[in-house]
Amino acid sequence: MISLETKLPGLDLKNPIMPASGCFGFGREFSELYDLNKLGAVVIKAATLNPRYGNQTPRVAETAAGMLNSIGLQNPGVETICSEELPFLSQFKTPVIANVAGSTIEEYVAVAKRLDESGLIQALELNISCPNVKEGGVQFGKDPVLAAEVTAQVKETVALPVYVKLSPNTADIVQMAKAVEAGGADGLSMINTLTGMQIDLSSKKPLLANQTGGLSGPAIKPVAIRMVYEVRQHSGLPIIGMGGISAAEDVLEFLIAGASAVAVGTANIHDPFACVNIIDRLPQLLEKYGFQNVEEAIGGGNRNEANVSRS
Amino acid sequence: MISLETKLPGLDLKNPIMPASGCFGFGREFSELYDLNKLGAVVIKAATLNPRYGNQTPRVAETAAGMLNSIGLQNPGVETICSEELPFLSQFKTPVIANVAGSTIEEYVAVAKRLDESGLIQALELNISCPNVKEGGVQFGKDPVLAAEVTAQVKETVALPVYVKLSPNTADIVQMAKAVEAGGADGLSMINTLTGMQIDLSSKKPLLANQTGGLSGPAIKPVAIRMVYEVRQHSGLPIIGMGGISAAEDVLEFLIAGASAVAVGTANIHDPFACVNIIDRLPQLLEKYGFQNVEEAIGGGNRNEANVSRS
Amino acid sequence: MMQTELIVLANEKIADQTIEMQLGLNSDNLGTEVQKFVPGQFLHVKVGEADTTMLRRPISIADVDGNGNITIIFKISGRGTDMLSKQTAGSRIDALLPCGTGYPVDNLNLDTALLIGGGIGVPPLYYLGKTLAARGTRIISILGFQKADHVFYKEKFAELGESIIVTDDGSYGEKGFVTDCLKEMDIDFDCFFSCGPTPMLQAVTNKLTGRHGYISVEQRMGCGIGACYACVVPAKSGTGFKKICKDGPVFAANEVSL
Amino acid sequence: MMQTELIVLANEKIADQTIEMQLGLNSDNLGTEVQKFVPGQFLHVKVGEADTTMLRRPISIADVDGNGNITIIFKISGRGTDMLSKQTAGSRIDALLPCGTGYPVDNLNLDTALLIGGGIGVPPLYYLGKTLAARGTRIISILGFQKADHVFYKEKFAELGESIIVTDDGSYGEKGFVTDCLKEMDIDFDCFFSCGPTPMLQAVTNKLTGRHGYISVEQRMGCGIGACYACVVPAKSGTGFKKICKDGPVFAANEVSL
Ligand SMILES: Cc1cc2nc3c(=O)[nH]c(=O)nc-3n(C[C@H](O)[C@H](O)[C@H](O)COP(=O)(O)OP(=O)(O)OC[C@H]3O[C@@H](n4cnc5c(N)ncnc54)[C@H](O)[C@@H]3O)c2cc1C
Ligand SMILES: Cc1cc2nc3c(=O)[nH]c(=O)nc-3n(C[C@H](O)[C@H](O)[C@H](O)COP(=O)(O)OP(=O)(O)OC[C@H]3O[C@@H](n4cnc5c(N)ncnc54)[C@H](O)[C@@H]3O)c2cc1C
Ligand SMILES: Cc1cc2nc3c(=O)[nH]c(=O)nc-3n(C[C@H](O)[C@H](O)[C@H](O)COP(=O)(O)O)c2cc1C
Ligand SMILES: Cc1cc2nc3c(=O)[nH]c(=O)nc-3n(C[C@H](O)[C@H](O)[C@H](O)COP(=O)(O)O)c2cc1C
Ligand code: FES
Ligand code: FES
Repeated sequence: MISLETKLPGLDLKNPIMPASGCFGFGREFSELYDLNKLGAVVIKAATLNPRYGNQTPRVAETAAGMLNSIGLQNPGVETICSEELPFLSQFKTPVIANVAGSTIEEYVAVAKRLDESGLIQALELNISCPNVKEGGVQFGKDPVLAAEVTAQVKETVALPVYVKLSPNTADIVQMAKAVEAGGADGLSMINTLTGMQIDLSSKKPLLANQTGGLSGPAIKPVAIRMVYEVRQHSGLPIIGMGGISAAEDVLEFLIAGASAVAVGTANIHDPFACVNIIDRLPQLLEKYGFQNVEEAIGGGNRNEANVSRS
Repeated sequence: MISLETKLPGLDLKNPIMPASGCFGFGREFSELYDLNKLGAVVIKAATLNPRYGNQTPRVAETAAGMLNSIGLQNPGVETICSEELPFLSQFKTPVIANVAGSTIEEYVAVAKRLDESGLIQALELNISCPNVKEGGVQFGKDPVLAAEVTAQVKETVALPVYVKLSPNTADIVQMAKAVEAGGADGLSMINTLTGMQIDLSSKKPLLANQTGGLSGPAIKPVAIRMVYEVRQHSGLPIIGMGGISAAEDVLEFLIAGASAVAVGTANIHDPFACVNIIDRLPQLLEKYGFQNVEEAIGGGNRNEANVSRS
Repeated sequence: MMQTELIVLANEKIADQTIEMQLGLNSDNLGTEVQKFVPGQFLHVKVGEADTTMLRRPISIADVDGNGNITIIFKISGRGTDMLSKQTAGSRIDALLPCGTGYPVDNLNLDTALLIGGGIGVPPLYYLGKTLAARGTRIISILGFQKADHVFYKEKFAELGESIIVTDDGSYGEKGFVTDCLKEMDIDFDCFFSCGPTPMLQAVTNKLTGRHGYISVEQRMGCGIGACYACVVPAKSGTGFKKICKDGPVFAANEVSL
Repeated sequence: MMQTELIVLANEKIADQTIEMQLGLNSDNLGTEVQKFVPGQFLHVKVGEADTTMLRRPISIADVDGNGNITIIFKISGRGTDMLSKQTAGSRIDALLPCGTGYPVDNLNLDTALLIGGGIGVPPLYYLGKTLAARGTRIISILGFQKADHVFYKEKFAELGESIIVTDDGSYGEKGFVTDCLKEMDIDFDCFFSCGPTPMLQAVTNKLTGRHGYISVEQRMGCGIGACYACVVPAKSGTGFKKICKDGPVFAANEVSL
C-alpha cells in the first residue's frame, strides 16, 4: 500500500491534495458532490476584515489552457466566515487552511488573529499576491521588505503556522521566498496567478470589467514548476505547490520539483471532481514511477543537487 | 480594400505581421515554403559577436498550449550572419530586423555596429530578455538602469532605429519600458518568453538539459496582451507585440491593446504557413470588426483612456 | 445537484446557427430526479477538455419529457457552442445539473402569465410555459429574435397560448423589440417572466416597474455551483449580492440591480 | 520540402502499442515526388491543434510503394502518437515532407549492408533495406525489441535477407542487445546502418569504430525544417554542430558526437 500521507508544519495530511483558495468557496457546494473527508486539506476563499463585494462583472474569461479571473477578494468578512462558514467545515476530519488578505499590515494581523482565535482552522495562508485588487496585498507580494514585515507581524500575533502565498509576478521569486522565510514563515504557497488580460474584439475593450485578471490553469504550470524548483534550491521551507494541476501526473511533477503538498485551483471549475479523481489516481502513479510513498517523491528531482540551503 | 500598411520608426511595413526572432532562423528554410515578400518584415535569430553553440539538448518541451525552449542563443556569430545570411534575405523586398544579444554592453554595441555597417538590415531589436543563457543579456532585462544604459550606448553608435525587446519576467513592465524609452529606444518589442520548467517523470529531473526554458505560445498571450496594454498607457513608443499569436484574431487583440505591429513565433513551428495564413485572413477580420485599416485598430481599446503619455 | 454524463439522443438545427438537442440520462434511476427540475434551471456543460475550453457553458433546460429526457436549445456563438453543436446521437456530454434556482412555479397560482423572451433567452421560457399551462395558467408570450431565420419554437409557443413574435428587422412578425409590444398592447397578466440579454431585461423591468415578475439573468460563469464568485449581481437591497449560478439565474424583478 | 495533407488509407496494429499506417497523397501529381524520397527521411506530423499538441512529431518513412503511398510505423508512447493512432481510413493528416537528409543510397555501391535497428528505429531501415536490396545489395539485419509482443516486420526483413531478432528478455529470438550479436557473430559487411535509441547508437558505434557506417539520430524537435535550432548535435570535428532535422537525421558514424 502506497502511503499518501505527508506532514507540513501544523498539518498532518492524509494526502497531499487540497483545493486552492478561491476555487472552492468555503466547501459547502462541493460537499454536496463528495465527502470532503477525502481531501488532504481545504483552503478557503480569502478572508478580509470587512465584507468585500469585489470587482464588477464579467469576472472570468477563458484563455488557451487557462482562465482569467478578477473576483477581487469578494468574501463575507472574517467575522461571518468564523461564525457561519468555519463551523460547517469543522464537521469534517480535514484540516482547514484560511487564506488571509488585507490592505494594510494591521488588517492582515487583525484577520489572522480572529481566525486564530476561532480555533476552527489549522493554518493560515497569507495571500500577499492577489493581483486583482489594488489594496489586495499585491504591494506586499512585490516588495521583499514589506513581505517579511507582514509575515513577522502576523507570526508575532498568532500561534498557528503561517504559509505565505507568493506571486509569480516578480523578477526574483527566490528573493521573495527568502524574505518571508526570514520573516518567520512556516511554509510557502506558490504560485498565485500571473496578471493577464483579454481584449473583447466586439467591444474593442478588455473583456473583464476590472481590465486585468489573474491567469491560472495548465497554461501557467511551467512557470509554477520552475518557481517551486528554484525556491526549493534556496529555501528550506516546505512548499504547497500549485498552478495548473489537473491530473495526478501534474501532482508528481510538483512533488519532484520540491513541493510537499499541492493545491488544485482552476481544475475544480472545469471538473468539480478533479481533487478526488487525482487522489484516487495518485497511488498507482507513484508506484508506476517507483515511489513507495509521497514523502519519497518530494524533491525527487533535486536529490543530486544536494544541499538545500536554509540561508 | 482594407489597407494592412503600418509605419514604425525605420520600417514601412506592407502588413503588420513578421516572424518572431528565433522561430524563423534566417529565413532560408521558410523561403522554400513561401515567398518571403509576403511578410511585413523578417526578424532574424539573435546575433552575438562570436558563434555560439547554445545549450545542451533536449532544448524543447511541449506544454499546455505552449512550449518551452532553451536554445541558448545558438548562432553563427555576427560576422557570418552579415556575410552569409543577410545577403540571402536582401533579395526580398521585406525589411529585416536583426535581433542582437550579448553578455556585456560592449558586445551589444559591437554587434549592433557590425549589423548597422552591413547596410543589409532596416532595424535592430535588442534582446535584453533571453532567459536561457546566464550571459544572454537577461540581467539587462531585469534592471532598468542597465537596460537604459545598453539602449543609450547602442543608440549612440548606430544610425538604425533600435527596438528593445522586453522580458515578461518582471514585476513592473512599465518601469522597464520607461527606462529604455529614456535611454533613447525607438520602439519596443514585447514580450519575450516567461521562464518555465518541465519535470520529466521518468528521469525525475527537468526535461530540458538547461533545466529551465522560455515559455511561449498561446498559453502566454494573456500576459503579453496585459503588458502591451499597460505599457501603451504609459509610453509613447510604438510596440511590436508578440506572445501566443496563432490567428488573425490574436493579431487584432494585440493591435487593439496597443501594438503597432506583431511578431509570430511559436505558431510557425506548429504550422510553417502561420504568418501567411494570418496575413491572408486579416483584411476580412478587420472589416468584420469595423476597421478600415490597420492603423485604425492600433490602440483601439485605449481610445477612451485618452492621454497616452510620453513621460 | 450532480455531475453526470448525458447521452445525446438527437441534434437538430431548428434555426440559423441554432441547435435543439435531446439529452438522455445514462441511468434510469435519475428519471424521477429530472422530473423535479424547475423551469429556469440550467445545465453547466463541459464542452471539451481543459486545454481547449477550460470553462463549462451554462445552457438552460428548454424542456423535460415524461421519460426524463432533457431538451436544450442553443445558439452557436463561439468555440464552446460550436464544439457542442458537433455532438451527435450517441455522444456523451458531461454536465452539472440541475444548476441554480428556477422560477418559483410551485408557489405561484396564476391566471395569466406573460412570458417575454429574447433570442437565446427563449428556451427556458418554453419549459416554464409548458409547466404553467399544465396548471391551468393562461400563457401569453412575446418573443423577440434578430430576424426571420433566427426564429424557433413559434408553433410550440402558439400551442401554449397567445404568442407574438417580433424581429429586429421585421423580417418575421412585428418589427421592433419586445418592449414595443408591451407599450402598444394592453395585456392583462398576474406575473411576467423574462429571459434574454441584459439590455432587454433592463428595458423590460423599467417598463414593468412595480409589476410582479421574474427575470433570468445572464453572466459569464466559472464553477456554476456557487463556489467561485464569478457570477455575482448586486442585490437591490443595499450592499449585498447574489450568485447568479446558485441564487439565480431567476430573480424576482425587483431583487437585483442589472 | 512541402506541407501537405496526407490521407490515411489504413491503420493497423502490428505489435504491442505499435501502429502501421498507410498514407496516400491528396494529389496525383505528387506521386513522382514521393518516389524520390530517400530512406532515412521523415515526416513532421501535426497531430492536433496548438492547444493540445503544439509540437509536430517526427516519424520516419518506413516504406514508399509504387503509387507514392507512404507507410509509417510508430509506437504509441505519449499524447501525440496516441492521437495519431486514432486516425482511421479517410482522416487527413497535415505533414511536412520529406524532412531531413536520408541515407546516401545513391552514392553507395555495396555488396553487403548490415542494418542494425532497435525498437522504433527499425521502420526507416525497412525502406532502406528494400531500396538497397533492389540494387542487388545483400542485406543482413539485426533488430532488437523489448520483448516478443513488440516485434514487428520480422517476415518483411526476412524477405530482404538474413535477419536476426533479439529481445531484451529473450521472449523472442535471441536474448540480449543488438550489440551482443555484433560481438558473437563475425559478419562480413561493407557498410552498417543503424537507427534506434541514443544508447544503442553509442554502443553500436563504439563496437564498430572505424567501420564505414551511418547512424540515424533522434532528438526532440521544434520546427523540423532547420529554422529553430532545437535539434542540434555536436559535430565530431571541433566546435561546429549539425541540425538533426536538416543535416540529419542520418549522419556518417564518425560525423557527430552522441
Ligand atoms: C444561466 C444561463 C443560461 C443560458 N442558457 C442558454 C441557452 O439555453 N441557450 C443558449 O444558446 N445560450 C444560453 N446561455 C448563454 C450561453 O451560456 C453562451 O452563449 C455560451 O456560454 C457561449 O459559449 P461559446 O463557447 O459559444 O462562446 P465563447 O465566446 O467562446 O465563450 C467564451 C466564454 O464566455 C462565456 N460566455 C460567452 N457568452 C456568454 C453569455 N451570453 N452568457 C454567459 N456566458 C457567456 C462562455 O461561457 C465562455 O466561458 C445561457 C447563459 C446563462 C448564464
Ligand atoms: C527523425 C526521427 C524519426 C522518428 N521516427 C519514428 C518512427 O518511425 N516511429 C516511431 O514510433 N517513432 C519515431 N520517432 C520518435 C517519435 O518522434 C516519438 O516517439 C514521438 O515524437 C513521441 O511523441 P508522443 O506524443 O507520443 O510523446 P510525448 O512524450 O507526448 O511527446 C512530447 C514531446 O516530446 C517529443 N518526443 C518524445 N519522445 C521523443 C523521441 N523519442 N524522439 C523525438 N522526440 C520525442 C515529442 O515529439 C513531443 O514534442 C522518431 C524521432 C525522430 C527524431
Ligand atoms: C476563481 C479564482 C479565485 C481565486 N481566489 C483566490 C483567493 O481568494 N486567494 C488566493 O490566495 N488565491 C486565489 N486564487 C488563486 C488560486 O488559489 C491559485 O493560486 C491559482 O489559481 C493557481 O492555481 P490553478 O492553476 O490550479 O488555478 C483564485 C483563483 C481562481 C481561478
Ligand atoms: C524556439 C525559439 C527560439 C527563440 N529565440 C529567440 C531569440 O533568439 N531572440 C529573441 O529575442 N527571442 C527569441 N525567442 C522568443 C520569440 O521571439 C518570442 O518573443 C516568444 O516566443 C513569444 O512569442 P510566441 O508566443 O509567438 O512564440 C525564441 C522563441 C522560441 C520559441
Ligand atoms: S459561477 Fe462560480 S459562483 Fe457562480
Ligand atoms: S527542429 Fe528546428 S532546427 Fe531542427
